[in-house]
Amino acid sequence: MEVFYFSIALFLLLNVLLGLVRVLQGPTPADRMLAAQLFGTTGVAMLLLLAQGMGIPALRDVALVFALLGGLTVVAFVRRSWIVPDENGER
Amino acid sequence: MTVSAWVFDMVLAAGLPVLAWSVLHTRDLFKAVALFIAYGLLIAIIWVRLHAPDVALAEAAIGAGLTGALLLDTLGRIGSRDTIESDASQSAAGERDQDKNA
Amino acid sequence: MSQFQIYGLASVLIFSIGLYGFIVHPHLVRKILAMNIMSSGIFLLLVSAARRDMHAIPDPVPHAMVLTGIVVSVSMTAFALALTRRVVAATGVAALLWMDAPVEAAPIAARNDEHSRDLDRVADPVAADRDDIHLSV
Amino acid sequence: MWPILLPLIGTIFTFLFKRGGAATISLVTVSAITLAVAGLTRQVLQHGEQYYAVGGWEAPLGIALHADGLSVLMLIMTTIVGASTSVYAMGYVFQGPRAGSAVGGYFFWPLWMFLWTALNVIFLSADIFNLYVGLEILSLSAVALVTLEGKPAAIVAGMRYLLASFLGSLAFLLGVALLYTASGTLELNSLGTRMLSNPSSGLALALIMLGLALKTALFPLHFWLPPAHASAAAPVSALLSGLVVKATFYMVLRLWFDVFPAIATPAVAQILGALGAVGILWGSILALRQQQLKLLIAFSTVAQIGYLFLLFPLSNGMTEIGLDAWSGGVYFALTHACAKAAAFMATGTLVYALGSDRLDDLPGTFRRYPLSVAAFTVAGVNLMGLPPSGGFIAKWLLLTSALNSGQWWFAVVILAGSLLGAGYVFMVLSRMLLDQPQSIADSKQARPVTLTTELSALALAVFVFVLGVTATPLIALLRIGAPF
Amino acid sequence: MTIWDWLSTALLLIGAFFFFAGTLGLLRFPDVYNRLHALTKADNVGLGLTVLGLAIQSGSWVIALKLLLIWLLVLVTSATAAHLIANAALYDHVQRWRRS
Amino acid sequence: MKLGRTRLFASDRTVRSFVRQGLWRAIALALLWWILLEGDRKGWWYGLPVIAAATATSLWLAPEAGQFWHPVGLVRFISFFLWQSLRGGIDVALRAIDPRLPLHPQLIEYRLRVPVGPAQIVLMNTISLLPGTLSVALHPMLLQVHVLDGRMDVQRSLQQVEAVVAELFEIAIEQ
Repeated sequence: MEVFYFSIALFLLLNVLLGLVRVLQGPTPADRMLAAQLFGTTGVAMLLLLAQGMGIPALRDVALVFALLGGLTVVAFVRRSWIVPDENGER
Repeated sequence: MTVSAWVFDMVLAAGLPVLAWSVLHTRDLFKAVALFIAYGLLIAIIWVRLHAPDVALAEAAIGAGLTGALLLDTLGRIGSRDTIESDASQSAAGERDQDKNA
Repeated sequence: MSQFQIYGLASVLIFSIGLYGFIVHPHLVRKILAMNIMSSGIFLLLVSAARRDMHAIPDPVPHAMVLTGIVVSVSMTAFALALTRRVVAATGVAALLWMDAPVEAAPIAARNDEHSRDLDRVADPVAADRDDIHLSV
Repeated sequence: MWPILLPLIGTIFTFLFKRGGAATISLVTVSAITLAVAGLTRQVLQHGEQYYAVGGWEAPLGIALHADGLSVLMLIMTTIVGASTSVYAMGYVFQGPRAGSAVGGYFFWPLWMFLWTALNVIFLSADIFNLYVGLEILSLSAVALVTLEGKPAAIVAGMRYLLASFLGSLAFLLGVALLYTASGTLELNSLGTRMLSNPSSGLALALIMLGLALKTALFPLHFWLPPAHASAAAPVSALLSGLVVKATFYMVLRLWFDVFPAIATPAVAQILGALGAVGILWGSILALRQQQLKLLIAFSTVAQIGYLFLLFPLSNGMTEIGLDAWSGGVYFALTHACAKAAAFMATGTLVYALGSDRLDDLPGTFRRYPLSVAAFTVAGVNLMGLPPSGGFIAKWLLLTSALNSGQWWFAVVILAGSLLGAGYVFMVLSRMLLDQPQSIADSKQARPVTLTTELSALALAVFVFVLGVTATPLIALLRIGAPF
Repeated sequence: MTIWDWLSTALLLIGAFFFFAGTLGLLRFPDVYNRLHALTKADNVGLGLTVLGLAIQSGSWVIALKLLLIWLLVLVTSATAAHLIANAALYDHVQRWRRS
Repeated sequence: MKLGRTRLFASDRTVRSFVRQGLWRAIALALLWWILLEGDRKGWWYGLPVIAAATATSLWLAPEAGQFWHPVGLVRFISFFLWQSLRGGIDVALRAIDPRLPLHPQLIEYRLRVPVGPAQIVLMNTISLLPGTLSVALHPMLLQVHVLDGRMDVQRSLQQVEAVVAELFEIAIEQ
């Protein structure tokens, strides 16, 4: 079964690397952020597969952090980077 | 180590330098930061493969997450154009044009 | 190839890529990214060395070192980014361009930024006296 | 343990009370640290080298501390320079980014206490990774202190300093990683015994030396130092030139003699010595060409750092001659710390008073600010290496070991450096003592200064002469646990 | 292999297919708004199926619950993130693609 | 602080509801802790103080009693959501692998019937995961929705979703 888990994880990894093409192509900053989000979701799946494949339960906690992280990055991006608040703090 | 795990490692290890290179050599800084976040997550998966889940946890949370957020915040303030390079090339082009006119 | 060899090789590559990027790019944010990449290369070397013996339990010391290192490098990055903003506010450029050119203290960018406002407010003769540094090195 | 813990506690409290009482808290901390260092000194004098595992955790995961004569001497140096700088800073007017509200002054105290923590961590560490952590804290707080001044020049200089020291830290860390991979230990002593001469250790030596040389501003890696030291606030410049550079030099010394003797060949030592020699000449010549007072002193620091590195070729062979060179180098660091800090403090007072740090604006200062001029003069005597200053003893030890070991060219460099040093010191002094009509010092434009600043600088400068007298017991202390 | 193993294998395979479809959509769809559809929906289903397949194999209720919790977390964050990105894109006047 | 206390403990009834809130939250957090530690028994030693602290923090930050979801509504919502999001995934996956790329995107406006508040937020997020719809901007009573295929009857399915969400929050909406 481990071989199978690793194969699926490998497939997902290739998927992510493919998705990075979108970061390179853009064209808008939003498109680039999408890929980061893709990395979040797919990373969670990969980590869960590895947790079972490698027999390390702690990896599920890492997956949990990944899950939180995708959202956090997008929020940071939208609020702070893309649309910069002007003097009044309004968008 | 099974073959699929070995291939997984190879793909990770090959993808990382490529990603590092593109972080440092893409034109747009914003693109570089987005790639850098992806880079951090890839590193976190490598820590997992090297049986260091504690390091992976720290890397994902503060290495990729916090650093990424800080970088995005900074770019929001100072703009994401790599101004120095583009300004230099623009002024060089301008000079060339002037030469032509003269 | 064992994991140690695979990732050890990758770590050397990454460190070199980071060093090269650090040297060729003048933009400060890019330099900071390069630093992070370089340090991740070192961390990778340490953690993969801890995995040299694939069947033993990994050595915990490098893990502790890398954990500390990650915290250190994040705080360094945060500080460097904050300083970058102040450099931009003070000189209008996100790079250390004026090695020997005196800066006409005219903050071009980020007029509304609090730092540049503070610069305008400096009324003290010593502070206002721009000691432009000429380095003849 | 206490020398590290006390400044850390001081950091926290000065940060909490930065708007009131920070200076008082610092003074209390300084006294407490003085007591702790005195206690440790007594222990080392009576019982020799001390080892201590924090919280009872043994290496490798715990934090191991170690104190011998060298580290105790460094602690004493830090305490003396630190105490007088603290007194000086109480009377100094900080030019923060928000001029008038002295924000720079508020943050000076916690940052300075943090810097002190880092210094003591470095001096007491018995393991190489702790050294790395100390190094990072050191650069972080040092850069933050430089940028306190808030002027564009200070910010840009701070940024350059940050990048340089970050690069140095990375080289150092990579070296540490290589060492650990090769030997499986982080402890300095066991690293030294397990050191084998192979390419990996050689690379580690090169990387660590490169990183530390960058941080110590050894020629030609000194480019970041003059702008950073010259554009910082006066007490900060004193700390940077006096202590921070010495801490990284201490690390070079420690690692060279404790960890690397197996692979540190005479050839490498000669390279370090040659760079030091070029640094002496180059730094002195550039100091002579400066028109700005603080920049001149900063370039003088570059020159004086060169002397420190002469120790490596001169002490090679580890004989009695080598021991002289070793003690001479360390004593040079000690006296230079006091003299250079005093010089920066004295000139800082004058720069504040005149509102300018141009040499041409100095005339007449001797009449209005005699104490500061005296402090600079006394410190200058040490920089030249004239008796009876401590600098003379240090240079004498270096000079005799150069002649005794047959490396006369280093003796020539030492003498030439002294002459050039005399040149730039007199260049400043002659302007200060010039009696010129309509000088800034005599006009109403010149500001009054506090007695605290003038006296603390003078006291530290005079202390250099005390170091000249007390050389014998101090060098005896230094030899406790010496690598020879 | 038991029937559960077969089921788990099938779920993981289908889940991987959904991830692939999501990436394909990310690359092929013409504008940000459409790509957001592809990414959020397909990847969430993919993750859901993966979680289900792994939960079957985990052999413990608590672990199954934890996997479910992680999935829920991803659902909430990705829905919020998708909305935020779409909202910012609209505000920033990112052109919508129309079939001509 | 004083003001808050007087308001919180104005009457016996509020005290009782406050305590009940705290109990419910503590139970929920304990469950969460149990799941996170994967049933590890040793974790309770430091788990209990953590749970107590977390409960106190949550009561301090949000002292108002949260609304309980209607149980039948919750079951309906979950089953509806799971089924529809599976459909949504299949729909978009098929469009992504279809070589002709069958997209007919449109930006439509949908007049909301549920009131401003948590119900609208839940609705907004749910819509983003359902077949062919993505909420783009939320105005007080109007939702802008991006639709993958404008030829589908989106208005009707949106009304369906809204009905399910309304039932979850026990809100009566006119049909």
